[in-house]
Amino acid sequence: MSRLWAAGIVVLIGLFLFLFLSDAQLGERQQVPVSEKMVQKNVLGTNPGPVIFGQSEGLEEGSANLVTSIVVGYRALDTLGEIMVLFLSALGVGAIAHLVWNQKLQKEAPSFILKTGAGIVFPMILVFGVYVFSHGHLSPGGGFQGGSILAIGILLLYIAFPTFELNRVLFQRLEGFGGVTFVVLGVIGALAGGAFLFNFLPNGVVGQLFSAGLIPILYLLIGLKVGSELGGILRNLYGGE
Amino acid sequence: MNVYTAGSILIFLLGLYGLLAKRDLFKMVISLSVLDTGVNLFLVAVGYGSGGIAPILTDTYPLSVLHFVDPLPQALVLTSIVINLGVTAFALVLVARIFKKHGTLDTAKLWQKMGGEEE
Amino acid sequence: MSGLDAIAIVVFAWIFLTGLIAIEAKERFTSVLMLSAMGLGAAFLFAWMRAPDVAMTEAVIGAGLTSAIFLLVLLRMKRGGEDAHE
Amino acid sequence: MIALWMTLLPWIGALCLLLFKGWMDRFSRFLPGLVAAANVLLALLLNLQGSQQPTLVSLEMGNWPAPFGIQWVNDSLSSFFALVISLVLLALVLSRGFARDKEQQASSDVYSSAIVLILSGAAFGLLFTADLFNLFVLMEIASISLYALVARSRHPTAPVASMRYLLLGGVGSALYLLGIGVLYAKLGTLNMADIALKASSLNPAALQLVPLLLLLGLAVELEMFPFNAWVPQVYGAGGAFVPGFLAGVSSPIFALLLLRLVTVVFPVPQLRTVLLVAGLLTLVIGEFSALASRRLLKMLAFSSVGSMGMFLLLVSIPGAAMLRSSLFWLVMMLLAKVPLLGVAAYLQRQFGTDRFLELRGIFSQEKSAGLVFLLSAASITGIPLFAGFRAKIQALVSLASAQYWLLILPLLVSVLEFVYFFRAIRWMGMEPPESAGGKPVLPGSLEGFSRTGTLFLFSVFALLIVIFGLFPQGILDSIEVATTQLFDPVVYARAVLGGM
Repeated sequence: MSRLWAAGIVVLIGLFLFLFLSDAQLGERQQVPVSEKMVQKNVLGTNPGPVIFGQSEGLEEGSANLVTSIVVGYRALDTLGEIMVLFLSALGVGAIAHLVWNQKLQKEAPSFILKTGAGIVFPMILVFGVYVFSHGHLSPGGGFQGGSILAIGILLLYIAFPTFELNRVLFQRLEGFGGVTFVVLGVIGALAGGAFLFNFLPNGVVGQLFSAGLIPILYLLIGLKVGSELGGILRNLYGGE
Repeated sequence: MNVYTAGSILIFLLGLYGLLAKRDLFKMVISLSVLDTGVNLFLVAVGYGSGGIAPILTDTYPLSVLHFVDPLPQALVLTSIVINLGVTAFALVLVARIFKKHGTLDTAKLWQKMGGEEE
Repeated sequence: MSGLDAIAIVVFAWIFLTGLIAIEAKERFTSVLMLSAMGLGAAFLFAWMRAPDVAMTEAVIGAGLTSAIFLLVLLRMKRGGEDAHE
Repeated sequence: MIALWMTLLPWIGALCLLLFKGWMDRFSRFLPGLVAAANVLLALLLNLQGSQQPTLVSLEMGNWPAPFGIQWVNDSLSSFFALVISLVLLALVLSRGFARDKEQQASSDVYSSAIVLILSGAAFGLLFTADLFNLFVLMEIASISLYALVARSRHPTAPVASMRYLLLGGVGSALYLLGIGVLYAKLGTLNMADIALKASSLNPAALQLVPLLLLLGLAVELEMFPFNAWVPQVYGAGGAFVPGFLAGVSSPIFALLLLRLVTVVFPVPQLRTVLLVAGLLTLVIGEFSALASRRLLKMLAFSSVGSMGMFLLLVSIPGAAMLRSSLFWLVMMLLAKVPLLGVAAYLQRQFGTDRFLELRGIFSQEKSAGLVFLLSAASITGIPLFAGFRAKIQALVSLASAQYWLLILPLLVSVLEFVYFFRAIRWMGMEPPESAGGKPVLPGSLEGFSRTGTLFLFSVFALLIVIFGLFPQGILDSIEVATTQLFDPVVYARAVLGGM
């Protein structure tokens, strides 16, 4: 389709969308959003007062980062589906990549600066990645971000050290371990608290490192799984059996 | 319809334009990425509409009664970005396989070659 | 149209421009670079809209990993002989 | 909790395949079959549990009540279809197991078995979920596994077909997300029952835009007109498992989601007119392209598009009678499609082609495949005393009772259907085979146990068609219960929101 035709159709769709969206007055809400109760951590109605950082204890949901409380607390099943999507993508890439490439991506030997620089930077990336997914319930970040940071660290190793070879089976085992433990914890929640992915550990004080019960553990597992998955994808792209 | 929702719809339309106008598969995967960024911006813009502070309890903003931005769309977008990564990574390996097998990424030639195969 | 929104408009223009170049660029390498620049703009805008979690995800995944995967596949395809530009 | 296990069991199986890689590799070929059998048992258990206490069971994830957490609801509709779909999946997984060629190394088998497991888990999740965003995530899981399975098949056009499907699916899910954005901006909730209660407070513009965007999101999997450009190539290149899955599992599940969307969540007149137009277009284009196609799998692909078009037509008219006939239509089409596509994939596997010219007189060599094809084609075209006949008559009658002019096109189309199915049978059955000695079987095709196994599976379906043709009472009753429950959304809303 020529550029003119495509632009014409897109302008038409755009007009249609803008017309309807401006009529729909996205600004003013018709109803109080569901997240209002989630912010006050009062979904079960057990916490009438406001949540105070560093003081309120034993709430229904303990993480200070409200987005994490939704991603791994209130809507944890989405995250399980989310992990399955990345798992599928790693499987799909793994299944096809060996049909496309069979030897490693040769390139000139890395320069001296790259090698020493990578040696210095990689531990920092590792520490930062582990920090991000272990503090998922306190500061912005979490399993997905931390795992991706680790995967970028692995890519740096691939670029800087030609002889570097990821242990493929170990990383796939890590992936499987992260996923199975996540589901097993969910099932334990079902047995202990009556519903899948129920947070059966005590929630502690909002804002401390060891608070929010199951959520930091779930985010650790997600970080592990996402890191090994994306590492696997990068390994497949880099090639080499 | 504030600046943020209007802008994100524009980027969504740009991605749609790329998918319709381009014949090269590689460019279509890039347009798909642009399209998804537009949708993610729209989702967060919907939650942000009312102004407010980042939805994280910290010692500087300790009280939950403060005026927080709506965290739920952000949780949805977090999932959506990672799904788009999964789809893009798979699409790119598929593009590489098509390129190795057929030597070209031009959809006109590919559909026609598939058409030939069909009849 | 407060002053704050003006900054958002500039960043939206940046994202739109880099997106357009990414789609229309002749050389595939430039379009991947532009895509990564667009990811950066989107990450800034997420942070601007008070969504730090999403900004971090977009920066690491949108700008970082997606461009890395694009470049790796591009290098792989380059090694595989000349391809027909449309 | 049983409904959840139908999704968790396959997912845990896939994860364990990775966790115990190396030790479990030899076992990976049988795991999908085992899990599919376990799912059939779970579905039976679900139906038993459903028959004792008929109220809807709402499963709250993490003990969070209705509009806040994610809810899965199994009413009689979803438990009935869970049983039907688990049986279809069992047949498809077993036929995939038979079609596996010997020289495929074990490692690539682990990948495709894991993908099939995750896909079947997501399929059951889509039946039960009552949350729009959870529906989006499960839809993405199902789509990506289908892209991967199509891309892995050995057919020469497979990668390009998978790429086309991926691009269309990507646009569809982006539109769906836009719909969720607008919906959440206005109503602040994602739970279907909660939306049903609050939908009336939407202003007219949003009330038209949101269902349209959500419908466009589902349109790709529903094989609806503008979004079904991928169908012929993906069916043609799909291999043993994918075409059967698309026609027998994926489109019925998304058809049910559309039913829930139209009857429970957004009973909006404008949505129905869009469905009417899209249904007519899909029906006509599907059937006419089927008439024109020279290949068996392509013809069956377009006939599946045509039957989905008919379903969209039935759903576009409100009323309990329409609901009952659309459900019955769905079940009958599903039962007839799976053996048809099974036989077509089997023939393509054995003789390396599905062009009619090269398959002339093949049924003289493959008698049982021919019989299965004949029975299922008879059911689809609506020949009396076969299962499809009653469904077609009921559909046409309810269409005519709604608006008489609606009858003209479907009637014409069913005549067309009759023409192209029996033209195919004439070509493949009655004509003399190409060469006297019959068509040479390709090396590496099925023989012995796996050949008889595949044919046995699809003859079971053909037998079911005959049985349900004579005694359809069993299916009619369960559809009756499902319709009454689905028809008034208040029951659904009260069960999910717990009498809020």
